[in-house]
Amino acid sequence: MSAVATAGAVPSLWTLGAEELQAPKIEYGQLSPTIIVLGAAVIGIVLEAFLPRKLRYGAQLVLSALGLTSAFAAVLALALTGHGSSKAAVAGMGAIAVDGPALFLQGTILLVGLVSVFVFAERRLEPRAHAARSLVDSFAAQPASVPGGEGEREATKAGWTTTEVYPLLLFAVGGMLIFPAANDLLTLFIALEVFSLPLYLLCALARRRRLLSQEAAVKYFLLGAFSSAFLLFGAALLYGYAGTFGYSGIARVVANADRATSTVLAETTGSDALLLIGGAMVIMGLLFKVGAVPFHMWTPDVYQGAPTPVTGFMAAATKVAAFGALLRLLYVVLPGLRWDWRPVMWGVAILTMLAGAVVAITQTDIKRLLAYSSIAHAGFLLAGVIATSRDGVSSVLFYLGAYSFVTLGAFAVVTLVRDAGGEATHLSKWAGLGRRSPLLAGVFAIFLLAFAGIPLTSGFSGKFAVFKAAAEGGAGALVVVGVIASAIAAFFYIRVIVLMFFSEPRADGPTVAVPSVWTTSAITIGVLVTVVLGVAPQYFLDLASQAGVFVR
Amino acid sequence: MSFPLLTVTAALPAVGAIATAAVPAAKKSAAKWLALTVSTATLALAVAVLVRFDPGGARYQLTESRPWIKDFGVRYEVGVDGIAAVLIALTALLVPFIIGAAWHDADEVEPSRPNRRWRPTQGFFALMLAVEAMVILSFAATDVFLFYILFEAMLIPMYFLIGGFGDRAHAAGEEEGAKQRSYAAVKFLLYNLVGGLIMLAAVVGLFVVTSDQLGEGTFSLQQITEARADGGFQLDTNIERLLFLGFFFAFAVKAPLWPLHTWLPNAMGESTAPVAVLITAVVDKVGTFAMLRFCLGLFPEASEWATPVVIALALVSILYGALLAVGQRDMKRLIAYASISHFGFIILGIFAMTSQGQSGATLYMVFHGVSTAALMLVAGFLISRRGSRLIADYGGVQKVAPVLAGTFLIGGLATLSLPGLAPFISEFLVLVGTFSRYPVAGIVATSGIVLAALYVLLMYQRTMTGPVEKPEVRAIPDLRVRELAVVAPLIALLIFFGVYPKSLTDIVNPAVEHTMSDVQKKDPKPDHPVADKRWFDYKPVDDHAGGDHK
Amino acid sequence: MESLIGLLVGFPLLGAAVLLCGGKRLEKTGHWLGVVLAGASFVLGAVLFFDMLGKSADERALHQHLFSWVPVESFQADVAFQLDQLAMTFVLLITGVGTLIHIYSVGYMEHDERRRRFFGYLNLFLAAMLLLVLADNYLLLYVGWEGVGLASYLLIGFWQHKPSAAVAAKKAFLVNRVGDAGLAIAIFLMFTTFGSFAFAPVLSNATEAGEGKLTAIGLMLLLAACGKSAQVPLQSWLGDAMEGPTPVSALIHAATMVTAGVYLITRSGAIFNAAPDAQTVVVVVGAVTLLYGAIVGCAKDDIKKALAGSTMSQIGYMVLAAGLGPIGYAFAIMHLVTHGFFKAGLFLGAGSVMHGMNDEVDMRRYGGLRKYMPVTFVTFGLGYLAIIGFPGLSGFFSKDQIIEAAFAKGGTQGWILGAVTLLGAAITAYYMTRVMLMTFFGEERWRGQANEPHPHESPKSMTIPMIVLAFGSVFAGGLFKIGESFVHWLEPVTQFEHGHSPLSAPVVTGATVVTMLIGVGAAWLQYGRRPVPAEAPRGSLLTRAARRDLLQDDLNHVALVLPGEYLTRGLVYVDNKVVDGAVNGTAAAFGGLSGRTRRLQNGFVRSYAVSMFGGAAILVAATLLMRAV
Amino acid sequence: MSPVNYVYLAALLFTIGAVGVLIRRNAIVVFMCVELMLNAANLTLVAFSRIHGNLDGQIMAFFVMVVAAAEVVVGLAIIVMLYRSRHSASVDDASLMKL
Repeated sequence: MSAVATAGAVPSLWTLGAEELQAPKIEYGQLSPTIIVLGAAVIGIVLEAFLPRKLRYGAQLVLSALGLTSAFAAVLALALTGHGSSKAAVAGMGAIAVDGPALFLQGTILLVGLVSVFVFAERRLEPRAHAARSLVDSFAAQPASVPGGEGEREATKAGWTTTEVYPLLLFAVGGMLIFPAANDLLTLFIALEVFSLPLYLLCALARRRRLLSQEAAVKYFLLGAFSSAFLLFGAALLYGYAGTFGYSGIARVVANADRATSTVLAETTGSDALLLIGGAMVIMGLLFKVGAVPFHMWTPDVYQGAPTPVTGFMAAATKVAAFGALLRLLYVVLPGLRWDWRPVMWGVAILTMLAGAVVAITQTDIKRLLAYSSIAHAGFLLAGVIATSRDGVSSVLFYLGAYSFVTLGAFAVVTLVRDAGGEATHLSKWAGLGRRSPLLAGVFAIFLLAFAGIPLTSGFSGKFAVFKAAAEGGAGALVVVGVIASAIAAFFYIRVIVLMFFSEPRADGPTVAVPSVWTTSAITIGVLVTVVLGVAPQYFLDLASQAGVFVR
Repeated sequence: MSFPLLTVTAALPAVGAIATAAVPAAKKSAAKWLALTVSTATLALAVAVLVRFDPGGARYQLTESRPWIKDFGVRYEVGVDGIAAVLIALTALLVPFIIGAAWHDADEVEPSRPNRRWRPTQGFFALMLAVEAMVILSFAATDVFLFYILFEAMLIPMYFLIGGFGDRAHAAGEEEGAKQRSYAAVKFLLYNLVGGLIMLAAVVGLFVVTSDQLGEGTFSLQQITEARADGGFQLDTNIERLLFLGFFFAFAVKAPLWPLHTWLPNAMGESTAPVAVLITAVVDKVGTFAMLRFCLGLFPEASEWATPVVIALALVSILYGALLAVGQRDMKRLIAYASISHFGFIILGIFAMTSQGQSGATLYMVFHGVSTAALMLVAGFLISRRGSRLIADYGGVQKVAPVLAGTFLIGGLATLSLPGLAPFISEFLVLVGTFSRYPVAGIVATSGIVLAALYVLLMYQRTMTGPVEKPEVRAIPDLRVRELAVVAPLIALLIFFGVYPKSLTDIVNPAVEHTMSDVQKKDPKPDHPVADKRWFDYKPVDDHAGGDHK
Repeated sequence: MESLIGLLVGFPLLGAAVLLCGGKRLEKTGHWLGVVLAGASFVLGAVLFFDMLGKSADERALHQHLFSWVPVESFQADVAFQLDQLAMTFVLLITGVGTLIHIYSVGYMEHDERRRRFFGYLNLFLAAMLLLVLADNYLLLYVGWEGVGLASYLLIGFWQHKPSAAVAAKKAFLVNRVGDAGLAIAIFLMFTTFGSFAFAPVLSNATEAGEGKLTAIGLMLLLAACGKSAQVPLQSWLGDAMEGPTPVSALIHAATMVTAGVYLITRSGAIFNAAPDAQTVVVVVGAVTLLYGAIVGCAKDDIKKALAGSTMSQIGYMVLAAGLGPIGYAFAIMHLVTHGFFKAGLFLGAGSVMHGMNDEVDMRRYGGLRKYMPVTFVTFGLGYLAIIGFPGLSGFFSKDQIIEAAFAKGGTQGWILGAVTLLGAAITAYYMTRVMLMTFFGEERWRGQANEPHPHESPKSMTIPMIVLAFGSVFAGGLFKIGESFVHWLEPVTQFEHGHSPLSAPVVTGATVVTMLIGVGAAWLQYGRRPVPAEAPRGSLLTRAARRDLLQDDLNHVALVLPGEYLTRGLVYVDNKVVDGAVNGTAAAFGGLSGRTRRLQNGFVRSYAVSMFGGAAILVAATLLMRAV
Repeated sequence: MSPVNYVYLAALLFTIGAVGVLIRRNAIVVFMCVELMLNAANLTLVAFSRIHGNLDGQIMAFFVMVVAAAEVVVGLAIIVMLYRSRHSASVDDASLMKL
């Protein structure tokens, strides 16, 4: 046994005296958004168990909307009472930070969740199940049934729907709320799993093209689990280095503050390998969620296979949460290592921007196209992350807000273009859409232009903010690469616009379903946010810049 | 704050665009009349701008300034100097004629029965007004960012105008035509977007350097110019050059300058003639205008550094455009290449850095707009009659449609800068301005006037003269009243400004002086200046003063 | 009086505007409007002339400043007129001959449905030509300069349905444009040298500038003159220009416009005087052209083209004279005026012949026409005698003095020039006699043709102008010669020096007459004594070359047109394949890269995991490496 | 034996797990390899907990176990679903979406 063991003071769960236990102090007020959402999710499960099938849809819908709205109200209340700035603090025994970035991102995630609920709730698109009168949504009648099998047919006939999606969504949102606020590695890992697991399930729930949906779920799950193993192992190594999971603690050790006081630390920190390897692995876990090259390969497959409302939610909210966590990790835990991770992140950012844009050129499926586009955007966001300045943080926050609504809106539009086989996602089917349905095509064109970063759309404001921050942070070369990637990306956004407006409609082309108020309002919100953030972004830039400071 | 005349001038067509788009499907002609009325009212406002502009007054007038995006250092700042005022007037002037000429252009894509959703006529004219609004505002913008936004945003309506309402007269059939059209539209957009994105990098860079040196990032032209005058703003040479290149690239694409020009023939060839006019006479002017205003105004030293290359490229453009125009078989592409040649002259004039060159370049922008409009619109009328753009499909039109041929000839003569017509003034000023600083360049450019005569007259000869051999040509009717009403005023303007350009030079000259002082350049002095240049200071030549009278 | 100068230009301009924009209503009467306005201009010119005569030589020049035209900093161009003796000479010539030809055209164009437009163009020409000679600065002159080019273009191509006419018109304009470019560059040079390009300041200060500058300016002006006056090497357009209606050939391509080059050189005398090298080039150009034109004139069977060759040759005389400096300017202008009369007369005569011969132009299908068109014969004959320099007629006086001045140039140059001018006189006599004999004498070769013409005399409206011009051809020279009145009239503007010829004046005159007689005799031997074959014989090498304008067009074709075509085609290719190709290639390259990269996305989870694992490894390695570095 | 050796062992396990994910076809086995990786992390945590002499690592290990259990639930559900519709648990068969 080593010297440590013989010291006799090895604390363990068994030797710990009961009198030393202190009751944990939980700041319920500051954690209320998360608690509300998770609570609503639990209630949702309960409802699922006890309510008759007919009532579930309505009840879940009300519950989710209510839960998300009140959580958003809580976030607002916290922000207005200064918890985002002057009263920013770490709550929950050091587990969760309640500060500007956290509140900003939580607010964004909650809004995204709310709008996603709207899209989830759409029941006018699928043809009615003929036996039953009930309307159905885009989710499988009975996910457990074999595709094309007897069970599926019966379930469809009966008009069943999977109302579990709402609690799942709430759980995912709950996890996402914690993720960017997580202030130690343990919480980070738990939050990651809490929002990932429901997403894996949601991916598998498509009503149409179930094989693809299941495949997406499998891929997402396996790769997600794989990456979270990396994250976890990285976390373990960081713990080994610093002896603590807390962000501020690790940061202090990295900054050389505590080493002198502990012989143990002196030993583990003797070599920085633990720190560097651990840090890299944790970052890798986050980059996976972000969809950065070379950890991006799940993105197109999962985006394509997942039910489109889920894709929209995932694309928007996951990105927000993951970038929040990445920002906090890099700005709070590893600022001392800036000179180590910056060059690496440079490479990742450049690769991500270029690869996303280049590969998207030849895509033929609209959902895959948007997936690659999201990869390119991850690259732009990384450029802002690399700025390592307050401006960098706030520009990323702003960009996330802008981007997530464009994405939501775009995927919501995708749900509406349908033919006999469900959504018509193959690009060739979108030919001439502008003739058949100029309004929808126009709206989609606005989203595409926002993706492309054309001025007067939110995409431009965001891109400008990020590039500005990057340039000020001395990453001028990244800006140039970003600009080139934007130019490449413009090519395929325009290709879609050309297809919609200047190609002759095909005889067997899709029809544009007339959506209910739910999807309509989701798209409307998307357009409004896109235009408002494009034309008059100042208020939101202010918000983001006030929210640009992490609590340590 | 006084009446925001400039904002209103730009906003009127924007509002008009929305209103036009909202006209119900069944009321096609109401949409047309609305668009025409709005554009005419805009012209009235633009004239008001010209009238209220005092050439002897401050550099920028009718200014408005309010904060917009504080975080980006962006203000909504507009104001006009002589150059901008004249160009705004040009824009406002041309659009009503373009609309008049395009009266039936959208009819062909109208659905067979009115459709609530698909209303191409409304869309067509709304897009035109939208372009007008953005162009006017971009001329008025004195904030780089505001300008940039409009510079980019105007691509979108332009793009739909090119791709959605192309020229139906296509040799290779409807399907191939549609393909070509969308290729042209995409090419237009991509070229300009790439230019714009590179400029975006430079815009970002400008913000960084201003925030570095002035404490707060700003895009205000006036603020930057003043700061530089005080010595509070000095750019590192390399950075200034990089930024200059970023800006210049975008403008060179838009202008377009060789070798970034290839989008223009496609775009002009595939769009209808009025839209082609909108591209070359109005939208492209934003590029050359921006060179004058932003490249020279923001980066004087880099501009000087780049001058040799820019002048060389401009010369190449002049000759190359002209030679290619000679080689074209398609009328509209020919005019497009001619425009490339003319843009070469404009850029040459700007970078010659002499008063004559820059005044000439400014006038050139205006006059080229009017002359190309005249030529292109008549060509469009002709094409719409015969359904072909190929020069070889015509011959002897003069015989069957003499007025059409006559107006075409006048447009052509203006294009080749015949003295007495407006473009001569501008071309001569550009050449003399260039020559006085760069004699060789001046001489090379002068050879362009011979080539201009060649391509114009060759086209005229092949289309208008000779015996009428083809039955389709025999059936060509002469200009209609509407068409004559569009062309005649343009021709009148060409003649008026050919005779009395002073009405414009008086407005432009002070602005050019300011630009010259921005770049800290003075006109070269003559070698043996004569005391005064006016005849009335001289006695008639004395018969014994001849000198070598032995 | 000054304020009336503008009206000289204004009348015909008004006529052009009204006639061209007026539409069908003017179809019946429009041509008379054209005639009246041309006449008005002439009357006004005459009034101004007599007013001018009443003043002393120093006070004759008049100025009218209309408005400031293009003011940009030091570049100050005005619309202002200067009417001095030189300009006045031209005004009278232009409006006088112009009015006559307007009248002639009334008859000549009677059956043309576009007569109104024809008169509009003629008026436009008058306006531009008057602007050219009245301008007080080079830029305004340039406007007139190109304006006459435009009018010439429109009139040569007047019968647009004939492709040859359209091509000829375009060619004329293009070749002229080359000259115009020279004028433009001359103006640039003046501006950079003097800061001005108005006549008075530039010319009175010309000597201050260096000789090199002045030589450059002079050469550029010469280039301009070559273009407008069809001098070698820019002479090729004039022959083709005969595609235009004959009155046009008479007015523009014989009497007035083509002499503008001589005007330009004379007007810019102060510059040339100080640039002897430029003068030498001018003289050489003149000498070469006078021989060239004469030789070409000998070989042409087309009556108008023969006359066109003659025009070139005669203008060659003028240019040569102008190149001699103050000893020649006045004679150049004098020959210009007399040439205006007789050459216009000859062309009108030719037109009259064609009018009676179903528009036939081939002289080999004429013959013996003197019986059928006596008035034409007489007036044409007088013009003929004048041009060959028959003693006592106009041409004799003016040409003889040029030959004298050429000898007076002195030295070897003088001898060579004198010999050339004498030779030219002989050839002139030869080809003009040839024309005369082939047209009015000999067999009636037109008989028995498929479409036999019925030769007849032309109507009054055509013959009267011919008669008037014949008077001019006979008497103008003598009138000018009396007391050297013409030379004294021009002296204040052009200066005058007496040349000192190595040969005495009577010797030169005698030589001139002798050479002239030799030429006439040679022609008579060839065309008078023997019948003229109706088909052209093959002829000697020189003849064949001369028929093709001494291969000028072939040379242009090989040296300019062909390379130009190849260049154009090549550039079109380059633009499509290289410039555009580079861009499309870039796009395609990205597409290819995209296609290749996306293959990495092969659908297998395990490959994705490999990519992640590899990525993680690289991330870790890179981070460690960063620390190590 | 120094607790550091446990860290080395954990690293070895982690690598074995990762390589297993890369080379095995059966989804269940792939999933088990992921679990192996998680357990390697657990071992690391515990070892470092020992080295540092605090409880954080051990607590974390408990959390990881719980999370792993949850992951198993979700994962198996998905894999079973896959198996039922394809009658194969090979991850290579699930490659409809590519490029």
